[in-house]
Amino acid sequence: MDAALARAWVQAIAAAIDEHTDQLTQLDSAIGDADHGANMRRGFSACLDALADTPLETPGDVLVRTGATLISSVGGAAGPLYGSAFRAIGRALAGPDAGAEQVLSALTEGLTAVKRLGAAVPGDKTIVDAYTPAVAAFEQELWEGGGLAAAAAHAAEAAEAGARATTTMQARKGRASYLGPRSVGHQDPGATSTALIFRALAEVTVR
Amino acid sequence: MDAALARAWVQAIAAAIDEHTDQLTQLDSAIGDADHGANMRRGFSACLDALADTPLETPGDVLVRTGATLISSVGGAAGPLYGSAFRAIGRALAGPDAGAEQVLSALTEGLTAVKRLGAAVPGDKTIVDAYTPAVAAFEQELWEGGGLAAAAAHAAEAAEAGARATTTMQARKGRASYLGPRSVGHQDPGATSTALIFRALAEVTVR
Amino acid sequence: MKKIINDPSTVVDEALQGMALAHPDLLRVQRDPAVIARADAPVRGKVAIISGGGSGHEPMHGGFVGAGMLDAACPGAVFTSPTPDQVQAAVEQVNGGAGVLLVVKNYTGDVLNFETAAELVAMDDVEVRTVVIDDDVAVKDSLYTAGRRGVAGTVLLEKIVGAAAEQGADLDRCEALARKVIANVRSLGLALTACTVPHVGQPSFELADDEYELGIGIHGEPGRERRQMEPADDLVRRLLDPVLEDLPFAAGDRVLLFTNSMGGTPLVELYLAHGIAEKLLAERGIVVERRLVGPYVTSLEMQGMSLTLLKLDDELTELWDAPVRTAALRWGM
Amino acid sequence: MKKIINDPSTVVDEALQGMALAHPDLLRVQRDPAVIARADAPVRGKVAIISGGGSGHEPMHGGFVGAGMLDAACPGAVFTSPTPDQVQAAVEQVNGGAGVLLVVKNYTGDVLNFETAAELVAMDDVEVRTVVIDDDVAVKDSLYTAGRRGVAGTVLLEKIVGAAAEQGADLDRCEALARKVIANVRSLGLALTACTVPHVGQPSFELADDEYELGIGIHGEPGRERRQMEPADDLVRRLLDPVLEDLPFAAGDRVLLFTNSMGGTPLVELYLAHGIAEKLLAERGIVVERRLVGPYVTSLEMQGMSLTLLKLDDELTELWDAPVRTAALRWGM
Ligand SMILES: Nc1ncnc2c1ncn2[C@@H]1O[C@H](COP(=O)(O)OP(=O)(O)O)[C@@H](O)[C@H]1O
Ligand SMILES: Nc1ncnc2c1ncn2[C@@H]1O[C@H](COP(=O)(O)OP(=O)(O)O)[C@@H](O)[C@H]1O
Ligand SMILES: [Mg+2]
Ligand SMILES: [Mg+2]
Ligand SMILES: [Mg+2]
Ligand SMILES: [Mg+2]
Repeated sequence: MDAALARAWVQAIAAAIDEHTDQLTQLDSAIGDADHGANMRRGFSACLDALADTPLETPGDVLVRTGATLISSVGGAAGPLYGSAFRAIGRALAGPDAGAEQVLSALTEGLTAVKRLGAAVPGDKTIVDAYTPAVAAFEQELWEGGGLAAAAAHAAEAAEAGARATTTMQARKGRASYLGPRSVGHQDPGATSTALIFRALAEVTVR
Repeated sequence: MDAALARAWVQAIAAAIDEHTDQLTQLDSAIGDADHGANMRRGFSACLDALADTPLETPGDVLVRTGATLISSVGGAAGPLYGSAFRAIGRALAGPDAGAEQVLSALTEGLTAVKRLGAAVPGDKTIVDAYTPAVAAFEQELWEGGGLAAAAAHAAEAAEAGARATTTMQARKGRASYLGPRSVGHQDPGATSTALIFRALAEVTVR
Repeated sequence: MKKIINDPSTVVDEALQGMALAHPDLLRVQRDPAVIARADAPVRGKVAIISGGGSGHEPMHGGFVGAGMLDAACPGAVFTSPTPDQVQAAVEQVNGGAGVLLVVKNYTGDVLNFETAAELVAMDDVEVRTVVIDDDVAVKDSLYTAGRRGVAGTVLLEKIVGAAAEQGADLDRCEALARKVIANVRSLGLALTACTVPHVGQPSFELADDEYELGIGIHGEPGRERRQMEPADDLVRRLLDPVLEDLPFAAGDRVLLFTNSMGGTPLVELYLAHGIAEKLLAERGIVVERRLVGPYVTSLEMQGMSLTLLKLDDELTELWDAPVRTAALRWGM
Repeated sequence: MKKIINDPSTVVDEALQGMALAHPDLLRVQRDPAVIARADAPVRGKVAIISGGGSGHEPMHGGFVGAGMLDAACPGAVFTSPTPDQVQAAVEQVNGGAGVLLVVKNYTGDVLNFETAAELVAMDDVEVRTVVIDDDVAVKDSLYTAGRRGVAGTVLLEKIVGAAAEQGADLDRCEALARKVIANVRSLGLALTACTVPHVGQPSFELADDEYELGIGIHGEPGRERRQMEPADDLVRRLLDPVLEDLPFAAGDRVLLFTNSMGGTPLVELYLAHGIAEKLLAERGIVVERRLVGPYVTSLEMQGMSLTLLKLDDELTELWDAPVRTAALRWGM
């Protein structure tokens, strides 16, 4: 992954969020406060502006910048969580072009950042429930000899499955936890946006 | 008309208002502030209590008491208008038993009181539009030789026709006047309650 | 209808009890006939300022009872003017011997009931004057109608005249000041939703999802005109322009701008609208020197707003700034 | 959706402009990043009290900025916590050199953003402490959840700690006082109607005409339980009992009773409910020494209410009574 690919990834995320804003809003209406769509759209459109500003030389520069922009523009739970994740991913991609293994460890750093900040574990009905299987699938595909594109494709599928699987969970973190048992039966908005982020990665790596 | 008949009249009004509270409310919703039903019910139920209290010897006592109670319990435009009307009617019925002619002049005094206080003329879409034809019909029936019951029956019919005729009028007095042309097409609530009052008189005089 | 009530017929009485419990330092509440009086009434030697009207407009008028504003308020049933008995009882409670000014909003019912009360009170040798406020430009005045309505401008009148009375102004000056405010204040309101009177149980009118009513009063009555919903910039302009034209207000005028919520409109929208009004006034060279923003003259849960402009001079400005201590307006003490 | 707005994405910014224009004597508003600061900030030598949270709860927090309460408020997007940049900017504007206390309501987003800000600010050698309020008894606390929410009790905390800071209390005392309030305050709310977030355009949940939600938060989220509508006496009991049991509050306790409207509930209903709560407390021998009644912590136009009880002692009572001068709470000055 080079700076151009990292940039393409962020642009693809922004496009995907734009397309799915209403879906994220609806999901957050059901078990949260109906702002996840607007939050993510505000954040990634700010990222597009931030990336347009300056030439960024490494994928790390692009993604650290993305993370910092998310932190300063999103607010809510998603802002610091995704912001920290992208900053961690970016910090792990210092060179001009990262191989698939390095992308794996960067994504893992991102997950670690989310978990450290939010203290969620799998099953809590959060971002973590899409992010964890995505990283696992990514890793497995590399083990099985696949390249970046194949790994990203598997990660996207796993993230989507992970997001769907949150439907039957009872939330234990974030706003949905206030609903207790009433949170069951609705897909988690954050897990859903995580799946969009991995799907965007799969799309741009295949080009 | 003796004290018992006056009392029966007020009781009959109270019963009629009770039965038509919702209708008066609906009419006042359309062109006013939706309180005429509740105002009239509160007033006449207070009258029932006030009349139950003490023995009243003349029809005038009963009706002056009724008027004073309306003034102190109704509020709104209807309180002072009907209150003054009943006080004026009562003051004109000082003796123990009034004949039909005397009732006519008492009713006329009541109308004068309403007009003096409210400054409405026929066609303004108010109480006056039911009250005026009622008194005229009462008078005409007496001229034609009818007694109290017949006069009251004609007055009730004329009041009802007068109330219906307010539908096509544009209000120039009271709250409905704020609507300007939008007040056209709705029957006036005060004219409607006036019709109930005359219908109640017709009912009790026939017994 | 969903409301936090027990029974439509006891709403006002129960609310008065709650109000008395909420403000023991400010208010004394009498229940039958209903009167809200300032805790330290009667204030000897002070002109007593009394107002009243239907309930459902809270905080008006009970929330304006206290030092520097009203001596007493007479709350009628919801949207129904009070009875003369209430006004008489209020006078008895707060008359400090320097005369009484009755502040009446121009509605047939209010005027008739207060007039009747004034006659009764005068018989008791209390000097009583009545002023009738009619600031609503939605209603065209004419000899042949009930005239304009009294709406949100009433708060400004009560504050200013209340301050003067507190400072020792006599009945003549209080009355003159009230008339000066009435001559210089204009309002106009709009509704996005209707309100529901408790004993009616249904909204007082129906508005489609893309409609609003322009020129509404404060009793849930429909307005003069139903219009297609518009952006805030246009809504504010529709309120402001007729207000400006009416007095008229002109470039160089100093004004108090009062942006009032009808009850159900959130503050975030109200501040937004206020900002637009300030900018439009600035464009016209009208100088906003004082402002009031909030739900002060409401129609139950109605969503909507009104704009009120009062032309200021030094006298009015100083009285507006004077200390006031009531449940709803308080500063300087 | 009908709202007095121009565009959902500019609502907060436009409202801030209006707020700045409405209160030039009290507030100074910065737009990007958005900060509402008291007009005379920084106050040298005073601990700065800063709060913030999503918009849509007005007057909280911007309406509480001023002498004797908050030095600054950071308004996020509607129902979205502010970003660390806003908090950092607020600190820059109001830090008077005696340290900064961040008052945070317990939500994942608020906590994370304020924590991030606190780290950034500490790097600039500003002494900063954070307190997290979680007064909502609707949510059961546990190690494995996000914990209780911060709701209406926040106002009481901000008033009391703000008064101490104004009187010269140091950062330790301000923090200790905040923790004392947090330990002694409990709240519970209910909704009769949902609210509509501007950029969503639809009510955040649907309630039938005979239903209400018990245990709602302040972000339009559904509550813990949907119930059949009941008379006010029962509604108030459903709010009060869990609050009393939780601390618990017992006979002989002195309390501040805060009856809060969620925005769309008219004052007449709110006073009625307040009266019921006072009577229930009196029956239990709990002494209501102070009260606050009104729409202070709202959810846009939501109809509903919350009850908050704070156990008082002489220290808290005195600080509650101390002068305050903000857009929404004002007395003694
Ligand atoms: N502690 C946490 N760890 C990981 N993800 C979390 C946590 N808390 C919340 N989330 C995620 O954040 C999402 C909500 O984000 P958003 O709606 O933008 O913020 P907020 O909840 O503050 O309104 C949830 O759907 C959930 O996936
Ligand atoms: N000036 C007036 N003269 C005669 N009747 C009037 C006048 N003003 C109003 N009314 C009558 O009063 C009725 C309304 O009474 P009500 O609803 O009880 O009082 P309010 O208008 O104060 O709410 C109107 O329908 C009308 O018939
Ligand atoms: Mg959310
Ligand atoms: Mg009426
Ligand atoms: Mg009325
Ligand atoms: Mg949020």
